[in-house]
Amino acid sequence: MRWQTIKYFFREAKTSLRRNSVLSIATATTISICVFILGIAVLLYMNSGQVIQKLESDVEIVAFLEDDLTTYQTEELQQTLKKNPAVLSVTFVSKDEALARLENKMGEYDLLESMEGSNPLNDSLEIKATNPREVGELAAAVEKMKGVGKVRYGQDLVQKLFSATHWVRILSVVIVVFLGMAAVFLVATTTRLTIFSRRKEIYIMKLVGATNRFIRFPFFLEGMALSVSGTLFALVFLGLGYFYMIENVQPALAFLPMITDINVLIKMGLGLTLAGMALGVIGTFISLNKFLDV
Amino acid sequence: MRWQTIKYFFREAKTSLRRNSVLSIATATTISICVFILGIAVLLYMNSGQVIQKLESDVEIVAFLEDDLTTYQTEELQQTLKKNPAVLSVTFVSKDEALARLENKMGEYDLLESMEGSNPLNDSLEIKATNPREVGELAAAVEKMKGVGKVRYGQDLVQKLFSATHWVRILSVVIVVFLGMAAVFLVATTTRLTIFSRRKEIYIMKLVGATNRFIRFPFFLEGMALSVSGTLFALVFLGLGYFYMIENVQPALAFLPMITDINVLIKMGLGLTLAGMALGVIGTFISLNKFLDV
Amino acid sequence: MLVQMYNVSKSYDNGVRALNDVTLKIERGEFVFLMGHSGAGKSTFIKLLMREELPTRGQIFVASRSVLRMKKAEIPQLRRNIGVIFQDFKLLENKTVWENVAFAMQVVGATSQQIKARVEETINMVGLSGRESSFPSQLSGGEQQRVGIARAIVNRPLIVIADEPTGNLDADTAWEIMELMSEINRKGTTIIMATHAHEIVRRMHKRVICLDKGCVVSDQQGVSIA
Amino acid sequence: MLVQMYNVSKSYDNGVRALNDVTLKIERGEFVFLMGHSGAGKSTFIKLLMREELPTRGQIFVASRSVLRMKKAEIPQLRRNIGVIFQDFKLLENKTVWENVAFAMQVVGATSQQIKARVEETINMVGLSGRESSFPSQLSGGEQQRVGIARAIVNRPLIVIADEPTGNLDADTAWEIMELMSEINRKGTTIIMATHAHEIVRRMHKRVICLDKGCVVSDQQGVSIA
Ligand SMILES: Nc1ncnc2c1ncn2[C@@H]1O[C@H](COP(=O)(O)OP(=O)(O)OP(=O)(O)O)[C@@H](O)[C@H]1O
Ligand SMILES: Nc1ncnc2c1ncn2[C@@H]1O[C@H](COP(=O)(O)OP(=O)(O)OP(=O)(O)O)[C@@H](O)[C@H]1O
Ligand SMILES: [Mg+2]
Ligand SMILES: [Mg+2]
Repeated sequence: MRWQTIKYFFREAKTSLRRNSVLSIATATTISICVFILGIAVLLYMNSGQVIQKLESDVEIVAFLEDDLTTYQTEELQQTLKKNPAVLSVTFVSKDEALARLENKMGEYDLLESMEGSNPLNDSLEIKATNPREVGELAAAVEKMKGVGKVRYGQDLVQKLFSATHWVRILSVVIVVFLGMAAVFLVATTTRLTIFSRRKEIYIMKLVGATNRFIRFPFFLEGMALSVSGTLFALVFLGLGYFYMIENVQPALAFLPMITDINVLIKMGLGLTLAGMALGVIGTFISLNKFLDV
Repeated sequence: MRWQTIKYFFREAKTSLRRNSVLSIATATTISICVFILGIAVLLYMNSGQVIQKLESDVEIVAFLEDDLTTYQTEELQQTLKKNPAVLSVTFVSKDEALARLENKMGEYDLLESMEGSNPLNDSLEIKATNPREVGELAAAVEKMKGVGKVRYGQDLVQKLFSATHWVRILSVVIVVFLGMAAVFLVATTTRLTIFSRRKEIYIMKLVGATNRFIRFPFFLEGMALSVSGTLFALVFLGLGYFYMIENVQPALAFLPMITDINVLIKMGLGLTLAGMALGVIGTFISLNKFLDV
Repeated sequence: MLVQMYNVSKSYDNGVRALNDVTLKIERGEFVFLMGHSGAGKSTFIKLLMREELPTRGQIFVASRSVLRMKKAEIPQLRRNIGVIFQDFKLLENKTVWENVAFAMQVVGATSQQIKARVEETINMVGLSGRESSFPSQLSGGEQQRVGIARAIVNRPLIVIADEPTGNLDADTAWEIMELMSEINRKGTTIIMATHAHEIVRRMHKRVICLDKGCVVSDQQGVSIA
Repeated sequence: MLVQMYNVSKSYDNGVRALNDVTLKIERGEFVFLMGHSGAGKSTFIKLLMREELPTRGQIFVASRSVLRMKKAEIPQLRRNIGVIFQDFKLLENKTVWENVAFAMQVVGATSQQIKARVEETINMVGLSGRESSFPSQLSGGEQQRVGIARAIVNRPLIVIADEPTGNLDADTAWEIMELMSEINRKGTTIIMATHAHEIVRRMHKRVICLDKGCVVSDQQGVSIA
């Protein structure tokens, strides 16, 4: 293509954007809103994923140790566990510590005394699984180890938690997918309408001898410009809203970790930008082809 | 208005819907998608509200009773509490029961034995507040009552829970409002585009002597028909999806109650239908007025 | 006095002065030709009469009502009294020939029977019977023009304003249309017709108003202009 | 031989038979008038030549290339060789006069200097200098028609096809345009012109093809038709 022609395409796209302002604004608005909705969906999806992961990773196995274990044996047991790739971490809780916790919980500060000095509790190990979903198997394995007595991991609660997180995960994927499809449809509808209302223009251009490429290129540039500006507009609002939340909400909810890693967020922004641009440009192209066959 | 004219309006709207099929499909699609998105938002909002409420209502105060309370005094205490409007329910937990629970939790089945037959625990009352957010005040009040020893209500956890639910509530309202606004903008954009591409038609009608009302009425009927069909389409999908979830997901998540009250759901559907119709018709009208001034 | 114009000037937004201090009167029942070079202001004159445009200066009365001071709600009534044949036809693209003509009658609230009878008759008069269900895009230039003519006269309005109504018609068809106009005129309708067809103007022997650069340069009865 | 048509018929979707077994040849450099009643098939003839429509039957060759068997990618090239003045002008509403005329040159990839010089010259030739930055909606009917004329001739195409190019022009301007056409024709461009203007046809003394209901009813050199 000649430099001359390329210059013409850019000039053409620029004036067309201005003169078809109703159409331009409509397209940019729609893309903007769609990217915004998608952005909210993706943010919700990723943050709920993070929260779920946090909740799941809090699940732990308590292995009560047998009464007669030596310090050396206890240490050895811990080392063995730590070497197991299914184990994320092991923490030793002495029976005194356990009693203190119990006292606090029971609202009694003289439990030991009332038991006449003998602590009936056992030492225990708190074990986190590398993959919280396999906590059941890990618990069974731990129970079989020498020196380990009873093993508890709140089976009921953990099962509830996992079936909840399982469905929340599925639901959030479904919603993101649905909103993604909605965005595609909405942008397709708008671009179809804008091209539709310019169909006579396209027809005349064809009659005057313009090639498809000659007609398409300025439309492509227009679609590009509108997508980029619409997307950036949405991202600015999304970003402001999200950082507001990180500033003001996150401190109150420190235990529910929001995604604050700037790299992840930038990647997400880039993804949305690409999605927005693809939406606008592909929508324009598909709609355009319908009217080029003259 | 004469019967003749009204008949004409309906016929006119019908043929116009058919002949402007590109525009009709675009409007119906957009309204449909917007109502769908709104529907998802409202369902999420309402269900998360219900889940939050359930979580909050699980919060309870444990009031440990003093050792020397007679059965009669205990009974009296319970009655007093039950009369308090701030109290939703009161459950008595004997110290034997408490020990059994503890044994289970500790993975020890001979705790009582190891304590040489004397149960060091106390009887307790589990109290639920009518308004879980006032659990703190209620706990303080209960603590002051005669016969009550220590009072526990998991202050830390409850505070975390409440700050989480507080923000989730705000966030869900914000999202519903945002999506509502997005829907308004999207439908407005589409109706503006459809009317825009029919502006010459409107102009000619005005030049031939048509009154604004005469032009508006068929547009109004068209907007109505498209809104209703778009909305119903969305509601059918929304309904199918939601009932699928009630059937298949709810059983696995019985502890997270979904809204299944058919009356609530019908009301929601009606609300969405009205919203969809309002969107379409108002959008059409506003866009129309712009081009009627000839 | 059906049409009165006093010192009417019209400048468009871009500064083009389309009409310049035009004063004239047209009686009820007259047949007036409007002539002038391309861009002389003929179409602008017509647009002012039907309030498609407002004059920059001057006063216009149609049927003794001021077109300028008219309330918005009265405009449709004005336009129903005027049947206009537009230079660019201005047909409704999404309506068939029949519907285009019928629309003008629906607007004034005619009954179905009236509409049926009169639309058929009028389509016949302009020689388009058989093409009732065609859309404008399926018609030849001359056929579209005749649809415009049918729409303008179907209501038997007080005034018929025709902007170049024979520009796309062959000589024979043009003459048929002129005869139609004459007949309508004989029945009492005032006719104002912008045209370039010297031949027609010469043979009709009616009043001719000549515009040049927005000014009335001659206004004579039954002349044959150069 | 520039244009060859062999037994060309065209029926539209709705069954209207616009052209019926037309066979004719037009030499390079000819000036041909196309006449006939409204709806005779003149515009259809033109649409077939530029492949806006495809014939139902028959073969068409333009510059020895079959219009029917042409690949899609070759159509733009065909159209660039033909400058068409459309009956309904077909101007780009969103482009100014200058841009409308320039567009035809941008399409063929002319340089900015070429475009600048030629567009100005051509706009001058049709008498629209000073209106370069107006949009079509700001022009009178005749002015729009002249923009269409300028666009058709600006590329100096092999053939100029004019569909009723003087329908909206006054006699003087029409003659100026006819002189312009003659001059272009003298320089070698083939001209095919559909028209209703008997006066012009009579005085130009060129080949006249008469269509009636889609059939060629006469094809004579320099006749003055009734
Ligand atoms: N909307 C507009 N904006 C700006 N200028 C206009 C507009 N409409 C018409 N003009 C200009 O006003 C002048 C008169 O236009 P008008 O349409 O009245 O001419 P006309 O006599 O009808 O010409 P024709 O015979 O070519 O139709 C022309 O120079 C035209 O360019
Ligand atoms: N797209 C179409 N669909 C159906 N019929 C059509 C179409 N275009 C033209 N016709 C019909 O074909 C016939 C020839 O039309 P054409 O436009 O060729 O006539 P014309 O000679 O140009 O007439 P005019 O002088 O009125 O412009 C007419 O009867 C017309 O109604
Ligand atoms: Mg005019
Ligand atoms: Mg024609």
